[in-house]
Amino acid sequence: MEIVTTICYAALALSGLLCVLRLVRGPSLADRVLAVDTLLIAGVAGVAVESARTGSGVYLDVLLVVALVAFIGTTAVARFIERRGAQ
Amino acid sequence: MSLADMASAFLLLGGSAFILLATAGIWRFDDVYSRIHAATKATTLGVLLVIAAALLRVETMADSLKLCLAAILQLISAPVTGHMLGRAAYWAGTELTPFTVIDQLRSADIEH
Amino acid sequence: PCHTSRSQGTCRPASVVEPPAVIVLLACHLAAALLLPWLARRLGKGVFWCGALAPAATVVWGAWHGRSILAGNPVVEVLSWAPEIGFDLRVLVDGFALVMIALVSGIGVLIFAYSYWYFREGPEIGRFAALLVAFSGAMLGVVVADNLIALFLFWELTSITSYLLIGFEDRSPVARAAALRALLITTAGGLAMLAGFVLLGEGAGTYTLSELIAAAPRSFAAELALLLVRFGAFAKSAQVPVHFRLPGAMAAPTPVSAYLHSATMVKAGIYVVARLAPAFADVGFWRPLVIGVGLATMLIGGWRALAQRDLKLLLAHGTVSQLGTLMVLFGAGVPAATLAGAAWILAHGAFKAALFLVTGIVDHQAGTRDLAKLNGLYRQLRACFIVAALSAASMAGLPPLAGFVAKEAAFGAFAGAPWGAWEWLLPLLIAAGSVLTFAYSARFLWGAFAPKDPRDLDTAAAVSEAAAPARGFLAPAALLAVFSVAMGLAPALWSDLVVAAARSLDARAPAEPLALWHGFTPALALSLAAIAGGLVLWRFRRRVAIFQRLHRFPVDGARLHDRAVNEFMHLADVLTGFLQTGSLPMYLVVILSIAIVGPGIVLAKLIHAHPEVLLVDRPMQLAVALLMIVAAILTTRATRRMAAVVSSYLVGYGIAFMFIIQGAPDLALTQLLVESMALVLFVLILRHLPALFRTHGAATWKTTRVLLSVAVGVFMATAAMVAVAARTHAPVSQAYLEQSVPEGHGHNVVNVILVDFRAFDTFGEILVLTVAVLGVIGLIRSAQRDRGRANRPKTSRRHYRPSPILNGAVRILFHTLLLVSIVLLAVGHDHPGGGFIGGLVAGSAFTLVFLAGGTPRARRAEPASPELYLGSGIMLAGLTGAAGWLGGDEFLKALFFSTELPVFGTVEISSVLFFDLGVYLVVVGLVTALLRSAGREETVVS
Amino acid sequence: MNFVIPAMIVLPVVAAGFSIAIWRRVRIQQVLGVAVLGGSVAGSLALIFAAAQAGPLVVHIGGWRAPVGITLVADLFSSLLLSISLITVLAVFLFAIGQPRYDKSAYYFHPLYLLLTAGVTASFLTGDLFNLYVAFEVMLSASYVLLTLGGRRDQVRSGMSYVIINLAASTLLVTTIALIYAATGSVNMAHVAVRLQDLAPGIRDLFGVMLFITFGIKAAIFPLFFWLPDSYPTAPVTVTAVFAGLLTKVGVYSIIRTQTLLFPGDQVTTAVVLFAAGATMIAGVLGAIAQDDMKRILSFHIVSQIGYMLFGLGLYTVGGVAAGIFYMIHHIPVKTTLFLVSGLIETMTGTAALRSLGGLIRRAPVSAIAFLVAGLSLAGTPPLSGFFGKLLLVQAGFASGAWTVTAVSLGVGLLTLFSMTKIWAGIFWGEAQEEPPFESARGTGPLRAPGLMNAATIGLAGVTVAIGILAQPIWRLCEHAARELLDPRAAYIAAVLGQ
Amino acid sequence: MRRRAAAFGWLLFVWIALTGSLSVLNVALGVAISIGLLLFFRPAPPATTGRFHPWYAARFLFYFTVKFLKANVEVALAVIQPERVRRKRAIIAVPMVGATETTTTLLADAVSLTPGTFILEMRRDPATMYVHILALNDLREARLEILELERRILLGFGPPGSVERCEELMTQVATEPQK
Amino acid sequence: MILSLVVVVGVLFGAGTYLVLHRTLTRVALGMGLWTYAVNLLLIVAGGHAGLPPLVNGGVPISAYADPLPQAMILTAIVITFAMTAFLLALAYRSWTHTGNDEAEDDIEDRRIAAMARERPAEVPQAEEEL
Ligand code: NA
Ligand code: NA
Repeated sequence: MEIVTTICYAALALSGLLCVLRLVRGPSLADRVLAVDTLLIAGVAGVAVESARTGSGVYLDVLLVVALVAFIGTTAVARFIERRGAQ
Repeated sequence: MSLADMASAFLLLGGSAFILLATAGIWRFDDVYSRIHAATKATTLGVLLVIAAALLRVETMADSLKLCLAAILQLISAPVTGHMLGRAAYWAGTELTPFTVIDQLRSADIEH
Repeated sequence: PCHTSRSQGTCRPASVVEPPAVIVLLACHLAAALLLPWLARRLGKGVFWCGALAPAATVVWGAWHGRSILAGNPVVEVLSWAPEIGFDLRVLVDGFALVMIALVSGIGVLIFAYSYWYFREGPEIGRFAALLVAFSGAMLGVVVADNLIALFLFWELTSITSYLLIGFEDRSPVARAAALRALLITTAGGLAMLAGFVLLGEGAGTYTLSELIAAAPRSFAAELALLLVRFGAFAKSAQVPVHFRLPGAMAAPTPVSAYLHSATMVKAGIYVVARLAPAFADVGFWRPLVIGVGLATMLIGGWRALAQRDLKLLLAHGTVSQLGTLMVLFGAGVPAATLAGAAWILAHGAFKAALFLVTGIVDHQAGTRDLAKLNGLYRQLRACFIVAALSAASMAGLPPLAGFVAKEAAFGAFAGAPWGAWEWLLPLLIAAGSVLTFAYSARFLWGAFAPKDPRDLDTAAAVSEAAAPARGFLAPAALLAVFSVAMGLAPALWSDLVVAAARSLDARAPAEPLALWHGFTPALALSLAAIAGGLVLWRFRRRVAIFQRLHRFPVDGARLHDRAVNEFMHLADVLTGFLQTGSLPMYLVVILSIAIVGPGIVLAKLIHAHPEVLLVDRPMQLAVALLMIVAAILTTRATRRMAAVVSSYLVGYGIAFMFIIQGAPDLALTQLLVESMALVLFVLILRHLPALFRTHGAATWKTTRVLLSVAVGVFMATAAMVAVAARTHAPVSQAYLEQSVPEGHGHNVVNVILVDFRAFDTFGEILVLTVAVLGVIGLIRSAQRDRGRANRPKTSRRHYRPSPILNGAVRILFHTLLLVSIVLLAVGHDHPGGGFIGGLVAGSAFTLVFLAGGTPRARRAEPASPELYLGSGIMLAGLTGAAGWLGGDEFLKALFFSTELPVFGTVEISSVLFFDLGVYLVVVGLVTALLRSAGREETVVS
Repeated sequence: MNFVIPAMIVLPVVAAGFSIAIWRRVRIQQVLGVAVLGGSVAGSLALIFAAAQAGPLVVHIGGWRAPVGITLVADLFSSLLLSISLITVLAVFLFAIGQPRYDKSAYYFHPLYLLLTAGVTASFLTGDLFNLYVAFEVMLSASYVLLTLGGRRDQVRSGMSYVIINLAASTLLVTTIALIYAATGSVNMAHVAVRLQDLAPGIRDLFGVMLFITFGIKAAIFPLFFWLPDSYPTAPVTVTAVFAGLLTKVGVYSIIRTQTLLFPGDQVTTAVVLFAAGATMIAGVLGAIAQDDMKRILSFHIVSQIGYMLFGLGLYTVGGVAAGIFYMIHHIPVKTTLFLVSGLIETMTGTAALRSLGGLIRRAPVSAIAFLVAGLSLAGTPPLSGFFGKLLLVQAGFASGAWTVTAVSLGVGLLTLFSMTKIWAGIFWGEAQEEPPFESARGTGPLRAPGLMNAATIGLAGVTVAIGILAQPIWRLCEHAARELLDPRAAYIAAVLGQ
Repeated sequence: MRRRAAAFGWLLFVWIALTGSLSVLNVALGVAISIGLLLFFRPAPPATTGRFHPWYAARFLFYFTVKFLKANVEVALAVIQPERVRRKRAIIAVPMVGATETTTTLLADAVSLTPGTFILEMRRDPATMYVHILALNDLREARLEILELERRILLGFGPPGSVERCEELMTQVATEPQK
Repeated sequence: MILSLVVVVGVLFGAGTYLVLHRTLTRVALGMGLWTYAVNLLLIVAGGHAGLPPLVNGGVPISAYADPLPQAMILTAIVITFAMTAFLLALAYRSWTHTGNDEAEDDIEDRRIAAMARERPAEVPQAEEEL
């Protein structure tokens, strides 16, 4: 199990790296937000992996909240983009 | 290692792989709309798989429910996120890739 | 050792008079000062008579106790004020004080009487009378105080009241400037004096003047102190080089000039020197300084008087000269000179006040006091002329008047002083001063009353007619002139007083009575020589005036003073302009530089302390750390507002994940939720602001910024390492982990800390939240309020189109999220969650509704007003805390109830839940308020 | 006292909560506010008597004994400052109630004011470093909001500087607390004081200097004061008045508290403090002389007088510290009175610019008297409170041989007087140099302000007279307080940790 | 009302599951809180509700799951070989029934989660959605595919008559001349 | 002591400082945010090594848990900073309604005095008569 989760973490870290690259590159605000959103989803996955690893439910609230927060954040910025134009 | 654990491990690997794939799409696709495709589908699947893996491992009812809620939330939010972002980008004038063959929204908007 | 009569008083503290009459008299002055402005509304000019009551009472008191005091039994009174600071209202009235009281209160009464005639009715009479009586009281205090601090108190009060009196005619810039000059100079001197007093007092261990004089301490500190005290005295008594302040003070109404600037206040410095000289004249360079300054003042004042056209200025310069003489006489510390000084000070008070009063009458009746315009008024103003002639003669030192008697005493005072040539040089120099005095006395009399040669006359504006003044108007001056005559003709009248005064200052003073005729002595010769010299000078008066006009002294003190003040103000401008740039980034650069340079110096010495260093203790830390670093740098490099926000948002998520890794689920939850609320808020605000950051500032500025940032970063990281390495004890949080379950009834230690162990922090924190929200609402409301008025900038107003998809999603999630938030609140004590997190989740639900449907939809979703949430949240938290008192325990003591209910079974409830509920309500109020105010213009078009 | 000490924080808070909930009902808020503040004043006076008799009073919040829980400590030092602060707060509140124009933007004024008071009270009473940070934040956040409540352009501009600089200072504060926790594992001040003794002296110095600078920003010492004169004058006058009296003094309080309790007798900081004291006095007074607006002049004087308070600490003798405390007690009501006078003048004429005013001695004698008393007290004229403050400092300074700073303090006194005369001559004497902006400033008839405003101002001016008259008993208390401060092991630490 | 009852049931379930206690007190509390929430907070005006057919709903769920997995494989392939989708991006207008909010949301979710499509915009009068397509092979087929998805949703969740309208639309699209 | 955390603390402080030293309130608010992250991380560092979440159950030794006190303090700091950020943003908005931007302008009165300092003081006029 440890090996599996380590591989998972590595994959998620790589995902994170790709997201960061997109964040740096842009070019539009929508791209950046998409990158952050995806990064957060990767985070959700990471927390889920941790829960699967330990079988503990301590971080499940976090899992729920990260997903919620990603949703709110992205929607909010989407509204901003819609109002203010491409950046 | 129990069967549940085996399944769990399998789901974990699959889920992570999909997420990696999705982010690769975000990096590789050529316009924001295409990237949204990658972000709203592959990641959702990936997360669902990982959550399923966790479901196999957690013990209490509350924990399972929390995982389910998270899955539902993800299922509901991912498409909405994609829609909201895509729509915003579109109305904000974010360029479509030149390989876009048809844009019926533009023509409808002009008619309007 | 109580060998002086003065210190006899202090050696018998039991002889305190009951009731403390002098202190009561002082209080009467104060009371009068407070009452007169109100009385003036009814009585008009009559208040001057009321004002006169206070000094009159003092005179009566003095007359009553005079015999006893003169017999060597001073009156001592003490009103304890702050003895541990060395400050008591300690009063000692001895012979010299009695002389001063005669001047202060005696002339004071006359001045009030004179003022009644001098002023026209007007709304400001009350203020003037009040100030005058306040001054009178302050001056009385100066001369009776036997405590250094009390003396300083009254001293400063005379400065302040004189400032207000000189500037009484406040519309005149000249008066204002003169008032300021007088104040600055006397206060500067006063502060020097205070420093001196403190040094003396601390050195001698007593602030009682008489004890100090008796002890006469000798030390470097004492010498320094005496120097400082003399500065104060010189400044007050208009000695060189600040003699210019006295003529300037003539801008005041004439009663003020007569009272403050001839009879009383300017003698305060003389008074202090007179008190100290007998004990300290041998110390250091006391005599050279005091005598040198006094002589210079005497000669310069007298010389300048000869060139004045304004009668008041003439008298003022004359006063300067006389003050110089007094300084010499009292400051020499020679017993006979002290006696002569006591005589001179009384004589001067009588003639100079009279002359001022006459000048005021002339001015009042003729409309000018320019001697080049007054022509032959002796006919119309005959009585005035007589009074002036007698007084001027006394001033000139003509027999048989008081001035002559005093001068005789002075000329003989230095005989036998063991100072070599000075023994005869000093009388000669004083005689030279008398030559000048004679000349300007003549000039005054001539200038005010004589018919003039056209060469001396400003023919165009000449005044040859004036109505005779009312009898009452002249009476005070006349009375003073009578004194001058009487004191000259019958020295025995005041001889006892003068002798007692001198002996109270210096027990060695001769008991020799004053006399008009001493026989043919060197003093008489000097007197005659002075008169002769004066006549010669008067003969050449035009040449003297022309000479003075052509050869002005290159330095004009007043001008120099004003320039110094201006230069100083310019310096203040320059320094302030340099320091106070008004630029926020500049301020921050300074503040942050100080904040790291200061501690940085200390830190540099500590770097050797190496803690055991690990790169990471969980591998994911590295990944998250890298993410955070990249995102942080992206934030700094962003050129667009929103891009910067999104990058920093990522840093926030990074730290949330770091919290997870570190084992802090509550923190991670809070961080995530707060971060998303902040993002929403940024979106709501930034939709108005320009997309791009404006770039400005030079490259050097950017370099500064980068360098300082690097320095701050390095400092903080280093400080962190050093501090962690310094840890010597286990943290107190061990106790939290141990007591959380048994004592705090909760498994989630962080939550137990928040709502129980350290609930008081949380209590403060919700206050901060509430306050900030009120601020947000207030600011945005204020913007809305002046939307109609101001031409506020326009932004692109693309309206939000609702999305049915988002709406649908929100409808599904909304209630569930609210329920989850309540669950988080309820289980927070044992699991991750609690009031904050619960409230934020509920807030997220409202935020979603808002994002889907704008403000109207959000309002619909959540009917109560934010203020209600916020207010009731605070109250609930506060009252739950107060419930701790109900249990007879401390504030915020958690209470647990556990009961058996029929259907429900065991019900356990803790007051901390209500506390947490208060927190929850505040957070909900926060979110709804932010959405309502910041999201206000989010209108929906469908 | 278990009740009184926390109640002085909690009651204003609960009243504020109620006021927020009924935010439109202004009259109720006013009555409630007066009642609560009056009660607090009474409570604080009771604290002085209790603390003078029994030594530092300690309340363990929630029943958790130090160092586990948060403790509130009322020793003589904090009780004295608390009393005078609350008296001032009450006077300003009455002044605010008396103001004629009721502005709708001030809906939240009363609760914010009460919360500000609660923050100040908590800052004086808390015995916990982190809780001190929280209390500061309550006080400061209320001050941010009160400063910008009107939303005027100059308020927003100055509000930005004020808020940002204070936030920077708060960040430094919490950073320092984090470092102290890292080194000692505690945040209870008494406990930290004990544990700091086990650390190397160097690291103590590090914390000492950091805390001094942090609180120095809040206290507006040289060269960290720039924000103050730019921001204070723009606020509504009641706000400026209460800021002027209180906020920086809380900074000074914290400097004195932390330096004496946590870093007793550290040479480094003492030298730094003395230097900062002198420089602060001079920089502040020079700034004041350069100004042309009453409120700005007064604001610079705040800075200058912070120097006096630090001077007392820098001497680090019982006499010096006690003199510093006395000076603080004097300064709070006096500075507030002066700002209230400027408020009266602004209320009556619409401006406080010297160029636009003149001759008010004839038109507004009450303001003139109040200004004269307070201004002279500020300049140190006997027998007003400021004189005793100055005298005590000079005595202590000479006793310690601190010649230079003592001389500076005397010279600055003269300059203070000079700048008071500038206001006096500019507003109460003479005629306006410039056409005043408002009609009311132009006439010649008497100007009237509402009675309550006048009464509050005169009442507070009376406090400076009273402090002068009661110099002896107040000095005794200050000396007692200073003795406790300089021997924390015997007093403060023993009371908190119960040894 | 039915909808409310369902919501209440769901909330009570969540409460009990999350608090993990079946005690009388806890259930009573859950009931009270759930009712309170539903009564006090109403985020949107009541919407029209459809009829729920469990059988068709289950069928839809299966259909959708398959499509969802396929979609992901396709996106995965596209990521690996972007050339596969390069020249085929499109935004197409698809007519829709949009019977209730629930069906619309479900449709949007479904469309967004299935092969290479997501909804860019949605309009009423006439109800149309604009769908971004990653790889458009045939316009008519693409439209029909989405309409088929809606039909299956309407079967499971739609009000009476909506399925028929959807089928009408499908014929209309199928017979419309290709551009 | 975890080096990676300390480095992040330093970087965040540095980046925060860089942003705070701007006139634009948006940047300043973000900089303040970075500072707070830095402080929070610093508190974590002050608390020592990572550990179990402090949800105590019997059976686990106390030393295994993460230090809860810094966590509670961080929570407070997070919330306070959020409140302040909200207020700063409102201030930015209000500034925009006045000036069209959210930049901190220089103080007018200070600039006036600095300008005055560049001029020479006015000459004192010669007194009329020798006053
Ligand atoms: Na402050
Ligand atoms: Na003026």
